[in-house]
Amino acid sequence: QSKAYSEIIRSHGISTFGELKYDANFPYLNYVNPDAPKGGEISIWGFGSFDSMHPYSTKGRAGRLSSIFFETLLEGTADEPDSSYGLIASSMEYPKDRSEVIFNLRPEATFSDGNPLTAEDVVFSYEILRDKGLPSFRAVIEKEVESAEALSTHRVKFVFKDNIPTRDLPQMVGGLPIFSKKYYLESGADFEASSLTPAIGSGPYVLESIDVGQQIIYRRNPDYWGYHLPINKGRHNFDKIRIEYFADYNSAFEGFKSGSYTFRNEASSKIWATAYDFPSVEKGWVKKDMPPDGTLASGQSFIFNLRKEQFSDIRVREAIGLMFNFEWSNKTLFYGIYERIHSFWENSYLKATGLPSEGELVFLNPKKENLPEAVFSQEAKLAPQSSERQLDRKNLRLASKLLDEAGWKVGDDGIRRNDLGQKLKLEILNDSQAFDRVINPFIENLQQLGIDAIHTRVDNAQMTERERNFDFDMLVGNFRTSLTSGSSLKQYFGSESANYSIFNLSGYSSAGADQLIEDILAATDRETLNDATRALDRLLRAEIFWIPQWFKKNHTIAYFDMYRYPEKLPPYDLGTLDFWWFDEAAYNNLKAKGAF
Amino acid sequence: MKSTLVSVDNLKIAFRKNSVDTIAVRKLTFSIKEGETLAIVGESGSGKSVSALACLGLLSDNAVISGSINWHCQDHLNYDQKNISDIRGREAGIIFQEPMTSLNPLHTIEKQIGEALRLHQKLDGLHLRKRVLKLLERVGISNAEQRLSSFPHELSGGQRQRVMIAMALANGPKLLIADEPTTALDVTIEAQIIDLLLDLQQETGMAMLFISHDLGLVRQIANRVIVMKNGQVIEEGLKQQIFDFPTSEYTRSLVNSKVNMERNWKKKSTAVILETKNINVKFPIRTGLLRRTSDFVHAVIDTSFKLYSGESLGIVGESGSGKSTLARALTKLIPHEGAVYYAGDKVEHKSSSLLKPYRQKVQIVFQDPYGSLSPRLSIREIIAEGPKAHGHKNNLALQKQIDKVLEEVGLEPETQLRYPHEFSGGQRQRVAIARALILRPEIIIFDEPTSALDVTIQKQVVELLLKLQKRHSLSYMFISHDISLIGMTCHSMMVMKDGKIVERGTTQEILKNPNDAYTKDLISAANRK
Amino acid sequence: MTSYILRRLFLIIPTLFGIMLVNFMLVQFVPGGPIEQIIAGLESDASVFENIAGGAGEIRDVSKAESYLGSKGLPEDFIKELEVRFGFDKPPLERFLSMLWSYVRFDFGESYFRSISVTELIIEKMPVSLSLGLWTTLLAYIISIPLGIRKAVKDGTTFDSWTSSLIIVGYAIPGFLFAILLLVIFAGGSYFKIFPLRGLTSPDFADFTLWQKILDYFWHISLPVLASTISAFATLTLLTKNSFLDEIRKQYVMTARAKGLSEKAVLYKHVFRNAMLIVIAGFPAVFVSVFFGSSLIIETIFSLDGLGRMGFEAAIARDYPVVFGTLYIFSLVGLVIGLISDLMYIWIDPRIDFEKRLS
Amino acid sequence: MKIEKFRNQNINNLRWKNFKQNKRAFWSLISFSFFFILSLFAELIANDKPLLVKYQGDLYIPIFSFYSEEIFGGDLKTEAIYSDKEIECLIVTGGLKECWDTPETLIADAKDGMIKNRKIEKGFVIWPLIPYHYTTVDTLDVPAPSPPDNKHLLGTDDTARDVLTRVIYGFRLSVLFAVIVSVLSSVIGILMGAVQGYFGGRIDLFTQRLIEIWGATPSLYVIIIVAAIFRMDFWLLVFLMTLFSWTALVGVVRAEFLRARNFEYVQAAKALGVSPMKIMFRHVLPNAMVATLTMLPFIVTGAIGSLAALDFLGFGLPSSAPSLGELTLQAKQNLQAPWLGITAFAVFALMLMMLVFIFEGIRDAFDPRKTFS
Ligand SMILES: Nc1ncnc2c1ncn2[C@@H]1O[C@H](COP(=O)(O)OP(=O)(O)OP(=O)(O)O)[C@@H](O)[C@H]1O
Ligand SMILES: Nc1ncnc2c1ncn2[C@@H]1O[C@H](COP(=O)(O)OP(=O)(O)OP(=O)(O)O)[C@@H](O)[C@H]1O
Ligand SMILES: [Mg+2]
Ligand SMILES: [Mg+2]
Repeated sequence: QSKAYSEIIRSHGISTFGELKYDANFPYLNYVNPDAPKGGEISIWGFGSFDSMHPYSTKGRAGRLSSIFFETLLEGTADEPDSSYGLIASSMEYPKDRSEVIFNLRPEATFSDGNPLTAEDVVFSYEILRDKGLPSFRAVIEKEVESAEALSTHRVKFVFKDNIPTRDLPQMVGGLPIFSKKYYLESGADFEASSLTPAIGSGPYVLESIDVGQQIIYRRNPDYWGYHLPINKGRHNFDKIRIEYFADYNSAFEGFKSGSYTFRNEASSKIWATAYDFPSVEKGWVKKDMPPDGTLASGQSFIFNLRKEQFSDIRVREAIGLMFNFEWSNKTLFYGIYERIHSFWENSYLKATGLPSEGELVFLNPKKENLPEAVFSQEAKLAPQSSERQLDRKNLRLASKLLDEAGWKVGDDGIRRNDLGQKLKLEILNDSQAFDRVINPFIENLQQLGIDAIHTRVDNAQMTERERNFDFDMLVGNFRTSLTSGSSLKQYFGSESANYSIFNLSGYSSAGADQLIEDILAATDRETLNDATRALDRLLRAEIFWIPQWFKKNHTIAYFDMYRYPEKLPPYDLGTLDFWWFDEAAYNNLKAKGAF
Repeated sequence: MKSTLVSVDNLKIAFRKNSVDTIAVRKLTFSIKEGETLAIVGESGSGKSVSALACLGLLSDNAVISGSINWHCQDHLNYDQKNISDIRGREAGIIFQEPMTSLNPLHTIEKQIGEALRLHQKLDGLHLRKRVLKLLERVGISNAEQRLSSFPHELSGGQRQRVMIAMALANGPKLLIADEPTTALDVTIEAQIIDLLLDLQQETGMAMLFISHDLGLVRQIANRVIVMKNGQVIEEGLKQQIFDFPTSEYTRSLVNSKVNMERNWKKKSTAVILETKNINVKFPIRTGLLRRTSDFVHAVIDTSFKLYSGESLGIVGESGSGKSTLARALTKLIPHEGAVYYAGDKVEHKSSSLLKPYRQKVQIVFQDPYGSLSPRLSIREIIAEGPKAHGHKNNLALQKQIDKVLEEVGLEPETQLRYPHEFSGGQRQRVAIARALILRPEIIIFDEPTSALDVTIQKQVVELLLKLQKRHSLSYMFISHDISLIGMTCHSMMVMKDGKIVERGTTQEILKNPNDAYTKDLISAANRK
Repeated sequence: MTSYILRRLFLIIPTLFGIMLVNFMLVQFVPGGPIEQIIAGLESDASVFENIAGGAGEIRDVSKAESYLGSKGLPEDFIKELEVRFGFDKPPLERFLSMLWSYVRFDFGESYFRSISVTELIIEKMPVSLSLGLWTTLLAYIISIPLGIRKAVKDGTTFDSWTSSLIIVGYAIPGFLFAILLLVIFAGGSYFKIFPLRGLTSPDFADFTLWQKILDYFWHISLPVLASTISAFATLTLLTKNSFLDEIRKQYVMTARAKGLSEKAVLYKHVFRNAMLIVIAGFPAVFVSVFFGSSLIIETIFSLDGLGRMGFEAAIARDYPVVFGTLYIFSLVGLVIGLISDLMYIWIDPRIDFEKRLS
Repeated sequence: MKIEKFRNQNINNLRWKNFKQNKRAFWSLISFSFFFILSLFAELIANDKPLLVKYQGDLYIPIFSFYSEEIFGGDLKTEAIYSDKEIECLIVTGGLKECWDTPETLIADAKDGMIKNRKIEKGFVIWPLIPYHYTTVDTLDVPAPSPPDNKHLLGTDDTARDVLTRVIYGFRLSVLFAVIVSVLSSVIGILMGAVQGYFGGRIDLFTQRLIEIWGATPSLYVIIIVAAIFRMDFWLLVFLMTLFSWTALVGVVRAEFLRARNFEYVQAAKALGVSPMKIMFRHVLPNAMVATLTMLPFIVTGAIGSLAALDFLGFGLPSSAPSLGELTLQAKQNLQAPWLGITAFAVFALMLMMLVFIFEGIRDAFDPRKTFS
């Protein structure tokens, strides 16, 4: 094949649009402490149990961090949205159109058994992931990668398929875990089977011990080949990472209280607000901390199924949305620790605000006839606000008006019906007990509004099945977006996917959105991308096919006061197991006081 | 000077139920010396058994006892548990009035007799077994070896009673309390048992508290006699005195009232109402953990006979000869071979509804009245059950019938709300009779119907039966060890031995010149009494 | 009798067939199958135990999904592939027959979700169930039966009243609350840290001496056993009491007393067997529960990996080989045990038989 | 006459007398019935709709009928939200428009039937004892679950609903459910066990096999299937639970019948020609009731427990339904709110205790040898 290489780019790293924060000679990452002492142990908890140490198979429940052994060619950073720098690869070469990429491997890279890591291993990893990997790997690799080839011992080339956007492909292949070919050939291990013996990897940690279902301990490998790399400076500081498994949240919390493990990322607002008053906290041994979290909110929301007749009218959707009282929920149910989500790109600079900016209008104007008027004339839609009262009268009035206008009239029994006499029905499908208390008040409000609303709890399998068949009115789901949006936008919002993608749960489709997505995919610089994304955000929000829920602006973590982290944390990662370090003196002090 | 074993002073026993006391015994005073036999006779329900039980502290919790009971001059009413159990079994053995319900249904004979020995004599293993065997032989149980592993329900009434006797005698007690010990025994075995008791008395100086309705027997063995009525002592004294010069009216009636009735029977008809052909009953003997059937007990062998309408048929025979079993087969309560014809029709037992008419026509009074009364039903419910089962609805009429039949058998209608266990042995027997009578069947099979009744009541009941027979031309089958009773009441009789009918004929003929050797023995033994 | 036993043994075959058939037909109608489970598992970390273990946050766990390439979509043929893997491409009848054929040979296949045979899986989970079952049962019987007998003897006294109240309270305490209470008070970080929080043994169990091992074992199981026993007393005690009440005043008891037996001997040697037909005849079944006893909640709270959690997970996750394998094994054992307990009846009470009765 | 007196007396009267003698059984029965009957009128005790409303001279009974807000001068056609201050103000003041702005002051002002010296048509609202329904989500000052205070005597649950209200409704629901399920399944179970044990032979052999097959059917799957087809409601759940719980008693009843059918008095009854059914239930059953009577209270509470377990897995009643099981679950999820657990436990313990004592009383009443001195 003759590919017109206009220019071959050689680089130590890569990002979607080419901008890199760190140059080739960076001494270490900005957010790490290069002098962080090594040593000590950090322990966290895992839920349930595990029965496998092989995370790349659909079989078995892999232990937490069991992918820790496997390094990748490239490594991302926590202070840039999408840059990757060479880890196993020292450098990479790619044409400007990114239709292929060559990685130059570091010759010193070795597996933990001492064998060198070569291009052969990279190709082997690619092949095994393609043939036997998790479906996700398989899908992507099969669809997007034409071939992989070892050019020499330390040089490997990936060629991508034609006619697909190549913007992020080099990073994608650079992100594949590298397995040892020798190990798999010699041990004959089945890649698709679950196994408690982890495969050989090249990373800084090796397995120390496992106690099935209860405990995993990873040990820092003193012979790790890559400590000297700038990208590794100040990282991988703990000698040991221990994971304690608990099958029950209460017992897990008790475990933390009694020091069975020492670092805890609190997921429950209730526990965060009410339970951190145990002796170790009072004595100051355990520190409660809320460092800011700069990652994108998850897009968690109640999602309308637009395929249902009764939700085709936006006024109905808006009225229903008015009935969910976030302010009350946050105060009464969540101890006030959440923030409302307004945007699909909440907690980021991609969130649209106010009236459309010049930059956005560039993308919006040409599609005027495909876009609702509100996108231009109104400020970016915000989630409705309620008063403290659970059922907000103002919103109730507003919603009533909207529904009346939409033709859903209240009958003599207080229930709304349309001209055909059909009741306005809404079933919220839910598979999590934790959401009962959120949904039930919502349902109450909906019923007060005259909607025949019910809440149905089902088990996971049934949930999945109904999701796949789009057999629901409304459920809780996530719109996952990213700072550098790619083709997944089509999965979520594209009209093509509306009738089969399980990600486009709402079944949203609009020509305008399709066009905006094309714009995003075609963007060649970040500014364009950002504007196009904001324009899309504005549009999607105006369509009201979701009732956005909430996110947490800060991490809620607690730990025994012997872990330290750099003053300024990077926005995109807390990095506890990555670049935090151990304060030996503090540990000894705690120990002397009897904290453990 | 022989020492006093037990003395009872001014004993009063009442049963408390829902805060109401029913007095069973008043002001009872007696004492028994070593080697002495004290007999208590009296009306059924007069408190004999209750007094005997009180001596050993065996009354139920709701009994209110006052007065004193002294063992070796120690007040035993205030005894603690340990001391009483020292007396029980070792010092004093007791034969309960109702042997059929008194054995533990889940333990083998060997275990039950052996237990007493094991407990008081610390015997074990082979010795124990030998002693048990010996005891069984002494009380006249044949095939003792084979019987060791039998359970109570596999024994006949008489056999059970003998096991009871063996148990009571096992430790050679100083005092034997015998409450109607021979009611289920045929005359020959009864004689054997009495001999045994007398022997023991001779050998060991055993004293006896002997409760019986059989005055002949009392006369034979008692030293002193107490006569009770209505919970009170009517008369007390040496045997001769009581029998020869009774002072009270009641004693006199007791001593003199031989059940002596004229046999002015209605002529028995020639219509056969019940006929059996080759009845055979086999019981499997099961052994081993898996209870495999290793052998059979052939309880009834090829039995054929006819019962005429209006006839009374007596069945006598050795204890364990299959009389009760035959009765059960006739009433279709156990599987059997051979056929039963009622009024010429074969009795089918495919289903309960098919059998129902037959059930109404043929009634049975069981040998063990206690066991045959539902413990959780009141007497009224028990008696009303039959009529109700056969479509009787009218409650008032039924109630009147119940009152009447109770009165007929000598029970006070007020007692009908009581449960079976609140009665005396004789009273229960009468309840069982009443239950059969109220149905007005064509045929009634009585299995030892009067064994627990005193002479006066016996007379009353028998007269009632005869009257009914006359009026309604009923047919009766009497299974009894009381040959004089059979002699008085039955047109004809059968003699059974080892499952077979060895002789059959009119009563007069057989009583006068018995043919079979066993019959001869039986009749001569009966005459001797 | 022998023929009865033979007949019963023979009937196990059609019964087992019936059980498998009914269940197989049933799962044809259960919404959501193993494939949905795999997909759900790929999408998020949510576990089937999430609801039971409680305390999950109000923010759905999407950590896995975020970093996950699969957010770009599942390949269509992946589901086909899974269907082939699980044998769903074949018609149900064929699947059923082949399942039966392998079960007849005691080949239960492998879990859908783990590379482990069903038999091994059961054996792996046995120690926990055995420990819980054994000690709980033992404790329950050792305490309940004498207590029940004593209560029968002292029927209506204050002793009877307060013990009744006590065991009823014990029964009424919701098991999981009690377990958590125990956990928080005796194993947690706020009060007394006397017992371990979870597991059957310490991580360094292998290095212990025998004594240490035994100690360690009991140290670990005391709380779970306590938590699961607390509710077991009530029924057994009251059953014993009431059964005894029925028997204790019967005539044969008087006979036994008349023999001079001590009150205790009367109760335990004579009344016991008569009164406890149901309890004793239940022993074989208890024996099964000792081995296969499982308590989902207790196992979850004390992070024990036993048959309870396995069974629940298999059922919810539609891990049919495990569901059917365990069903087959447990049913088989259950059927045999059923026969044994019937034989117990005869052994206890020789009057019992199973023949048809004339009506 | 004496006999007449006896005649009118019935053994069942005696049994009832006996039952009454057992003080704790008797009082248990009284209190249980009291609570249960009380809970049957839960709607009148705890409701978020007033018992009676007088508005502009007319009387309204909101607990029984639907009234839209417009009737009271509001602007919505949907049901009036009586707990809203604005609505209360409208009712009290006879529909003054100012209510939308300052309801509180107007209500206070209207006490004397005059507002700003202007006569109004004064109305009133009579609330039930507890002004919450079990679904009422309250607006609290503190996060839910909130501890007991004088507004919510037992606190609120994790959805800010009044616990006392939910206990009242939950008691009714759970007891009704449990009693219906237990009675149905005991009747079926006893019947099956009785027939098997009494007749033996082939009937026994085959029914036993059927029960074995049935018993091995995973109820969870059946429930999942049914739940996927129908919407779970009370009666469906009753049906499903009965379907799977009747086997519990069969074994013991069968065993007792196998034994008791050999008893002499059963034979005697047979000889009387009593029908098999009568024998089974008059003679055998009373003597084979130990296990049943002992187990019944536990079956009842067990049914409540199963309801909870189903709630646990999400196959039970909708989570807004007030079941005691749901309360226990919440207690586990909210260890920081002990009033939930304590309430649930107390209700359970009291209920079970009452049931056990009641059944003990029944047992005693039927025990001929039980005497009260
Ligand atoms: N548990 C009891 N409760 C109430 N009354 C009882 C009880 N046991 C016996 N009785 C009554 O006490 C009286 C005496 O009974 P007891 O058994 O001593 O009579 P008995 O003289 O042995 O008569 P029989 O010759 O019929 O055996 C009877 O009237 C009987 O009804
Ligand atoms: N269920 C049984 N199993 C085994 N053997 C039995 C069974 N029932 C009775 N027998 C035996 O059958 C024989 C006949 O018993 P049956 O009860 O008919 O005697 P009987 O003539 O009534 O004696 P008795 O005068 O002592 O009452 C006895 O030897 C007895 O041991
Ligand atoms: Mg007597
Ligand atoms: Mg007999």
